[in-house]
Amino acid sequence: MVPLENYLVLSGILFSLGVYGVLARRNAVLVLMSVELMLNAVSLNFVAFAVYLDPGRATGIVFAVFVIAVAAAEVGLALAIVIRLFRNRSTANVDEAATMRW
Amino acid sequence: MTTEVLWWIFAVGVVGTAAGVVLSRTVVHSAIFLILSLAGVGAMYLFLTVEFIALVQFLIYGGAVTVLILLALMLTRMGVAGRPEPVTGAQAPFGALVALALMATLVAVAVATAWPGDLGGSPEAVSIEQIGEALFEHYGAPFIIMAVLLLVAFIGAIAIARQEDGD
Amino acid sequence: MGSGEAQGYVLLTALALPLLAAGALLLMPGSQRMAARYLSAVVGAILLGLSVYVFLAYQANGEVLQMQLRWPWIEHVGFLGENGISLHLGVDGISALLTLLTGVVAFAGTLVAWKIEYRVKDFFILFWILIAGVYGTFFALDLFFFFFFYELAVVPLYLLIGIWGSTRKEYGAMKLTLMLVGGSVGIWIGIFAVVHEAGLGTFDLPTLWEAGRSGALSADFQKVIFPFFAVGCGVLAGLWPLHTWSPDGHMSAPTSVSMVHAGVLMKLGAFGIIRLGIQILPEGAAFWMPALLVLGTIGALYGAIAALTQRDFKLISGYSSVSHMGYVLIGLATLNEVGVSGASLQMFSHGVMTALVFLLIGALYDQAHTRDLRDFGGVAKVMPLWVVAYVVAGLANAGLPGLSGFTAEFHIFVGAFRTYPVFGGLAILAAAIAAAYMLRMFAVVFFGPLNPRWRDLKDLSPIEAVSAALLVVSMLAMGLWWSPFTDRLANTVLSLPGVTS
Amino acid sequence: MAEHAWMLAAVPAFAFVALTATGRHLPRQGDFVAVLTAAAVFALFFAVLASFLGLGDAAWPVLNSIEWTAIGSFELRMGIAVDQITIVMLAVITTVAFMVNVFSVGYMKGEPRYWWYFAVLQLFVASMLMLVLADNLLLLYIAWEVVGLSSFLLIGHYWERRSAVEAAKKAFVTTRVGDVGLLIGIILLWDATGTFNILDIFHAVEAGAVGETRLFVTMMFILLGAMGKSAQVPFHVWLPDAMEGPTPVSALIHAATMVVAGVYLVARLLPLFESAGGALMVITIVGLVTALFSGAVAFAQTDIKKVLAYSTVSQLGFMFVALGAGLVSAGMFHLFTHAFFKALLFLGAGSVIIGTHHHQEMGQLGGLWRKMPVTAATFLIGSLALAGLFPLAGFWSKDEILHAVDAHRGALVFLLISVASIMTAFYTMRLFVRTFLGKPQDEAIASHTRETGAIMTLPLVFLAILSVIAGLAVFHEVGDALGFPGGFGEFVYLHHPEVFHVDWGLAGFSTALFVLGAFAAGWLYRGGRLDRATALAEWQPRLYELLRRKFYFDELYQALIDRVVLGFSYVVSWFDRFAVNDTGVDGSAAMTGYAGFLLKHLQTGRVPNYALAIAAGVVALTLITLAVGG
Amino acid sequence: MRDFTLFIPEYIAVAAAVAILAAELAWPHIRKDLLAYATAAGAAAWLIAALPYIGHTAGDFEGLLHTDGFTTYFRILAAGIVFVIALFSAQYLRGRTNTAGEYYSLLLVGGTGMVLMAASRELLTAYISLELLSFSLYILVGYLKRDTLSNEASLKYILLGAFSSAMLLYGISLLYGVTGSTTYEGVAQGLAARGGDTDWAAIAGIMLIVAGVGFKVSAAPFHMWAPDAYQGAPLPITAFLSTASKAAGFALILRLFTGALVVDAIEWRAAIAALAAITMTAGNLLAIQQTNLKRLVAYSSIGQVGYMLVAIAAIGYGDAATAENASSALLLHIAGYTLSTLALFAALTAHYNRTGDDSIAGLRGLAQTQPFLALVITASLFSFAGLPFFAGFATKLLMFQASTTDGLLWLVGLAAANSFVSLYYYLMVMRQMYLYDPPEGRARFRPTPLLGGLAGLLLLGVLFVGIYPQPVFEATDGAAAALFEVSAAVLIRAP
Repeated sequence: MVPLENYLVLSGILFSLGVYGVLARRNAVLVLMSVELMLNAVSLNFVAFAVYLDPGRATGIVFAVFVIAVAAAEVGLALAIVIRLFRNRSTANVDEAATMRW
Repeated sequence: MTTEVLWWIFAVGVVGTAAGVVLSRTVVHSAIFLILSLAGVGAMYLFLTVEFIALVQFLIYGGAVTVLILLALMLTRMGVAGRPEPVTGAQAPFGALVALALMATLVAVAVATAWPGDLGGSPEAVSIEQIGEALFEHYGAPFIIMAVLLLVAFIGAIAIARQEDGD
Repeated sequence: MGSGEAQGYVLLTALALPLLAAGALLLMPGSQRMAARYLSAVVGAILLGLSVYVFLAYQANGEVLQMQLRWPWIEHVGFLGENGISLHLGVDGISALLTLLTGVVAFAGTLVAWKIEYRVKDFFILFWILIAGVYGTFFALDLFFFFFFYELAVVPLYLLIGIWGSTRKEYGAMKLTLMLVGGSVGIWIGIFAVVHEAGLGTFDLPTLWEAGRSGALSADFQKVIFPFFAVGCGVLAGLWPLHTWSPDGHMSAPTSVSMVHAGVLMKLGAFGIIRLGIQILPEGAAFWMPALLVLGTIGALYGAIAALTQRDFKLISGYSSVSHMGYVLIGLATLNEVGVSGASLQMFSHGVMTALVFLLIGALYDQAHTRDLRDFGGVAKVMPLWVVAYVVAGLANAGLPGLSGFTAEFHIFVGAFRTYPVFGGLAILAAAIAAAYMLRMFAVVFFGPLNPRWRDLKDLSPIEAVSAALLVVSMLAMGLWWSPFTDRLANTVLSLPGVTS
Repeated sequence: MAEHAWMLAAVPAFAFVALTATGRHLPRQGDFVAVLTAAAVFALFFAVLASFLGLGDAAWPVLNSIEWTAIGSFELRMGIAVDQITIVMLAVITTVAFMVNVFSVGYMKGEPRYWWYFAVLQLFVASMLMLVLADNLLLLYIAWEVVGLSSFLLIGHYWERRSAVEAAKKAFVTTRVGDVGLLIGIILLWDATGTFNILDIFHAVEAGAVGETRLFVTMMFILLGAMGKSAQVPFHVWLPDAMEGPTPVSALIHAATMVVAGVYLVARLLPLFESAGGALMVITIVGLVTALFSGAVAFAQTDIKKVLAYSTVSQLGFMFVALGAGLVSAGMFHLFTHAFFKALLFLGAGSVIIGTHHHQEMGQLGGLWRKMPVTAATFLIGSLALAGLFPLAGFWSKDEILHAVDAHRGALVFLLISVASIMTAFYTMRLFVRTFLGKPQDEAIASHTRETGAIMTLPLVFLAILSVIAGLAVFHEVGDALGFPGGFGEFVYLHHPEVFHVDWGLAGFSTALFVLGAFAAGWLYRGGRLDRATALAEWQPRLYELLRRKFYFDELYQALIDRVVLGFSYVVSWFDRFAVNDTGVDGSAAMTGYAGFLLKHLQTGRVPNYALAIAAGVVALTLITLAVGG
Repeated sequence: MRDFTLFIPEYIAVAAAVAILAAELAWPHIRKDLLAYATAAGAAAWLIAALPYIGHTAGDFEGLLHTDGFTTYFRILAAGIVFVIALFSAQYLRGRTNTAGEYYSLLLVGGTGMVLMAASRELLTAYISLELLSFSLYILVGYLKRDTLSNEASLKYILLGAFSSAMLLYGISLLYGVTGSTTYEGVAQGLAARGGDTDWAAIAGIMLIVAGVGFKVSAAPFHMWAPDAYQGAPLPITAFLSTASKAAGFALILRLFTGALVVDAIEWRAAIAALAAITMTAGNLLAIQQTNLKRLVAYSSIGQVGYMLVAIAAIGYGDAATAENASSALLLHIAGYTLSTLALFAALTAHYNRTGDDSIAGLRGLAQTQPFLALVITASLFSFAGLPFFAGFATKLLMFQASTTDGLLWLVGLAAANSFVSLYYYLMVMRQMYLYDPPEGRARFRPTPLLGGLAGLLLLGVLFVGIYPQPVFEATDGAAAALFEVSAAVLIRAP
């Protein structure tokens, strides 16, 4: 069967891709998408651990549920902010929203 | 046997689509890729025999989140005309470097660690009952807090996004 | 000890009074200038009285620490045990002497500050906070409060110089404050290390001294930590090459601040080296003293030589302060009874002498608005009192017998010869140079034909005359009759660990 | 009384305080206070002398001291010791001080700061007396410095004159350099013997507490002090300039008393010098060089007071030579006599200056004989005494010196000292001839030159008498008659008293020396004419210039101070500004600020950069921790 | 066991929050400052409700949440902070926003989140509480909707916040994998029991967690959001950020590190020490360069975080006693720091309401136009710099002293040196206020009685803690003790 490591490696790669997205993308929405990837990797981790390491106590799964929920809420909030910014500046590029620095 | 093959196919799919999310040139494509990769992760949950999470994944992500994102794309007039501006910033290479380093670390961690209690065998099914039990009994407190949190997010989203005189 | 307890409250009063004065002024409307002045004058007078009392009441042949008073402050919490931090006051011979110095200089400074017209109230608030800090440092027998008051004495200088100063005041103020506080960082680190190493959960100084003596602090540890204290305090004591705040700071500081600063504050540094360095870390002190001696000697010569060609009164005094504090360090470094007593005497002597000098410079500058020697000449014609006072101060500076300078320097020389003859010789040479630069200034400024530009300079005002007289008297007192001073020092000095006879 | 000799110093000290405080407001600005004080001291001296002699030599020296301070084992006593040498010094000081105080009343009339002048005079007398009374070197040093201070104040009395100020400064600083040596020497002695008390030091040294070489070094340091005060080459430069002070001051301080403090010190510590290897030889050499050098310089001086000043220096040289020969009596005796006739000469010069309304250049004087007979007469006596004419005071003391040198220092020194005394005779006579004989060089001045009043001439007469008879003190009979144990040599001695007996050969020789010098001068300046002298000068212009410019000592020192000392000071100041302050202190501050400036550019304001920082941070922390070894 | 009475104060807070929301919905044109006072009242009630818990036996909720001295301490702190901030905002918000209900209710909710962070002893609960606080802050920072700086700030904050919480979560997941538990005891036992072949996972997990919480308390290099967020946020929220959010972060860190990770101290102490060093140095060096007050405060507070991390490092390096003393002293310093910061912002808000200028140069001549505010600002800045009479002197000295352990003297030394550097830029502010005369046309003014009074009270607090910290110190001692009696069970130190 598929061993635990596979899932961990997969989530690791997924997470790193998400990180890359956050680091590389200019558009706020894209950054958010990348964050979503990272969160997915996280919940995948949790579930995998839960299932493989402590069956019965489902802690990890509950964690995953919460992570997904928080992620959703976060996206909602973040997008609201992005839209607000876009209204004021008509751009959603994070590196253009850099009037405050140094 | 077949499950393994399938798993590998899906794994590759997930990674590929995820790569698509962070690499594709137009925003809309990224969004599409995101949906796919989320779905792929959902499939992974099925492999892990926790249908509940898979369900949640499909509903919340596949549904709400992606819709939200697409909506946001529309509102911020992204990709509609596919504004011909680079979607990837100047520091991408450094990002790639760091991300690779991180990936190496995490993969190494995943592989090199002897996970305590790892039976090396197949995942054991976790019943909805157990989950419900844990969620509402033991983890009642976080659950309540979570409720407040969602309320906050809800209020906040409104407060921030609401039209006002002045804009 | 009952009377000692009662006398302890005298110390407490001397400590609290300036703070109360500052508080009262804080509440006073800024428009009430005269009120502020009179209040300060009265407080200054009372403090002078208390200081004199403390000095006289200190029993030369009693135990070393007298007038002790201990109020438990913070204890039995966190890492702090019994007497963890207590408001522990008391004086030994040295601090008694320096208390007297503070009283004299502070009173003189208050009178001189009478002339200030700009933001009078604010000035006196800061001034009294400064004074409180000085008293506190001399009285404190608890490391926490020692550092507390030490910092308290340093900080107000920034505003005092920055607001009421003259030449390049912002630069001078900033540099002075930063260098002094930078020094106290060293002290801070030292405190952490010592209290941790002693592991007694207390900041009580006598306890820590005992720990240092009894070897609870290992020799190696002492050798490592002593430089932190020595350099940290050394900055304030004008230890070469960390002295550069002194010329610039004095150049920018207003008169009474220069007086208090050069007169008293610089002594805090040397006092700190005794209190923290020698008394807590005797072995470290013994190990590092030669280095301190070399630096002190360099400072003494360097300051004197640099003063030879300065053209600004205050620069001359700034450098001569460096030179004289160099003597103090030499005296301490000898680690023998005579040298260390000499150092203490020199603290007093230099205190009153330099305070007088700055008073006089101020009196001139306020009228002439220049401090360039070459602008003057024949001033004695129009300002006889001023010149007389200055000559007295200058001769004391040059170590002329009959004035305090000689009394102090003589002991230092003797002490130095006992241990390091060569350096003693160099120190004496520096004294000769001091005579040279002082006389050069006399010749250029006071004597010769009167430069008509200064025909209508006014002599010392009565108030200035009074405070000048006060300082001159204290100089003569120590110069002509040593024993009241040396007797009070003897026991204390002999009680210092590592001080040989 | 002798054990209360400190009152001698106390009285004028009190007078000083009183005059400083009230002098300005007293009638006549309180000069009478000064005179009375001086008289009182003079009288007191005789009381002291009487009781001293009354005690008998068993009781000598008379001691009296008090506890001063004690720090642990470091104990100090202050006190007085009266012995023969002290008595001699007291005699000189009190007498001359009295005369000078009186003379000053006339001389300083109408001068600025009249009261202050007298006040400082009292301070000087007090400290000078304390100096000779001190039983320990510390007290001696203290008095020594105060003496220097009062000399400084008096030289600079006319401080409106730049030259006076400079002279005062020069005097103070130059002697101060010597004093550094003195203080070092004193402390070295203390370090070796653990006491400042002179007698204890003697005992300790006899007991061999101090090694030969160490003692030698120490004594050399002390000798520096003595040379500084007594203006021995190369410290002599300040004394001629000191003539800027009022002339009575020159008489008292720079002829009779203060300048001989060095001689006194050497005499006082002679036992130590003796036991310090070649120290005595050094003293002789110093004295000899000084005597010859300044004698020569005196040839070419034209200012009365300058000539006298150099003659003083040269006579001090004589005293050093005598002491160097190991003979306290000879040295002290010359000190004794010299005090009187040199004071006389200076006061005479003062009288001339007043009489001619402030002219002291020989070139402008001459022929004063008729105008001011008393002054001239007394001045002649003084000159002859100085030149060493039989049987005036100078003759006997110089005779003693020649005798001593002959006995202890061999032919060469004897020869040179003889040359020196010829010089003495020469310049003294030159001075007298050019000032008083011949025709006035400047009629304008001569026309309104008057003899000075009694207040000034009486002291001259008194001193003249002393200059005649003081020498006789050398005779056993005279001393005996006065209640002394005998002649000077039997009163003041180091190891064993020596009865004086005239050595006619030596007497004749020294008379010959006098005649040689005196007649050379007389011939050269006959009738106050200068042609021969000028011819002489033109015959050897270089030499003449050399003498006139005092062997360029002042120029040399000036260069030394300007170039070396001040130059070094400039270097140090520069170093302090630029290296220590601007680079070290401000530099480090600037560096800190610059670090912040660089760092702040990482804060680009761009989210991706921030995220990069976070991610990189995590990776770094992880890897580092892994590397460090979890 | 599920004892719902343990969190009555928080119920009150949330109830108040909802009530305020409702109130504004009901009466849209209600005077906004009334809402402020209502919030203050709610906070006061919350505070009062918290008092009975003092000395109350520790209560435990399913092993997830814990109400003990520690929780009580942060409860009082949180309620106090919300109270003060609400009053700051009353005048400030006028004319800057149309609605204020969300603002005030979010203050209360955020405060609640802070308390829960302090109370939670289980990773999931801790995470959710943390997000509760973060979400409120995201919104509050961006609350000035028409102010582009405010938008920008909140965007940066939320994006980076999400990013870092993803990191945190991944770390937690790894830790969960290693120990098979998410409760602190569980983690502690797991870490104590684990074999060497799980080092990598443990380290990676802990480091990711460090990054997550480090972001929360803005420790370099995770600090970069802070200056921007501080500058963009409404002034009172800047105060809230620099007090509540930091305090909460440290509450969580203390619980987590003393409760769970202390077992594995050897794995993370070096990293924390390094973090502390970098943080304090970067914060102070950067502060020197600032011209904007809010940014200056941001950087200086980053420096302060560096100092506080020293204490955390000490927990890792020292023995049990040192660990406890260090945490107690840290709590003391947090109290002092919070007081000083609030005092500073009371004065700044008063000044800003008057001048609308948040640059350093804007303070020019304040000593003459408003000496009292100048005094308060001076006091709080000097308190940051650790100068006598003010809280910072005593608390900082005691904290460093408590943190001095054999391996760590260098760090303490560095901290001392840093607080010296910090004096420089505080003096720059002083210079503006005292050395210069006010610009033309800047007349004397007096702050509103409300802000003036607050400033005065807070100043007194600063002085009290500075001069006589004994009572507060005893309280923090109790809190710290509670912290450790909980984790004492698993305090088996790693070799």
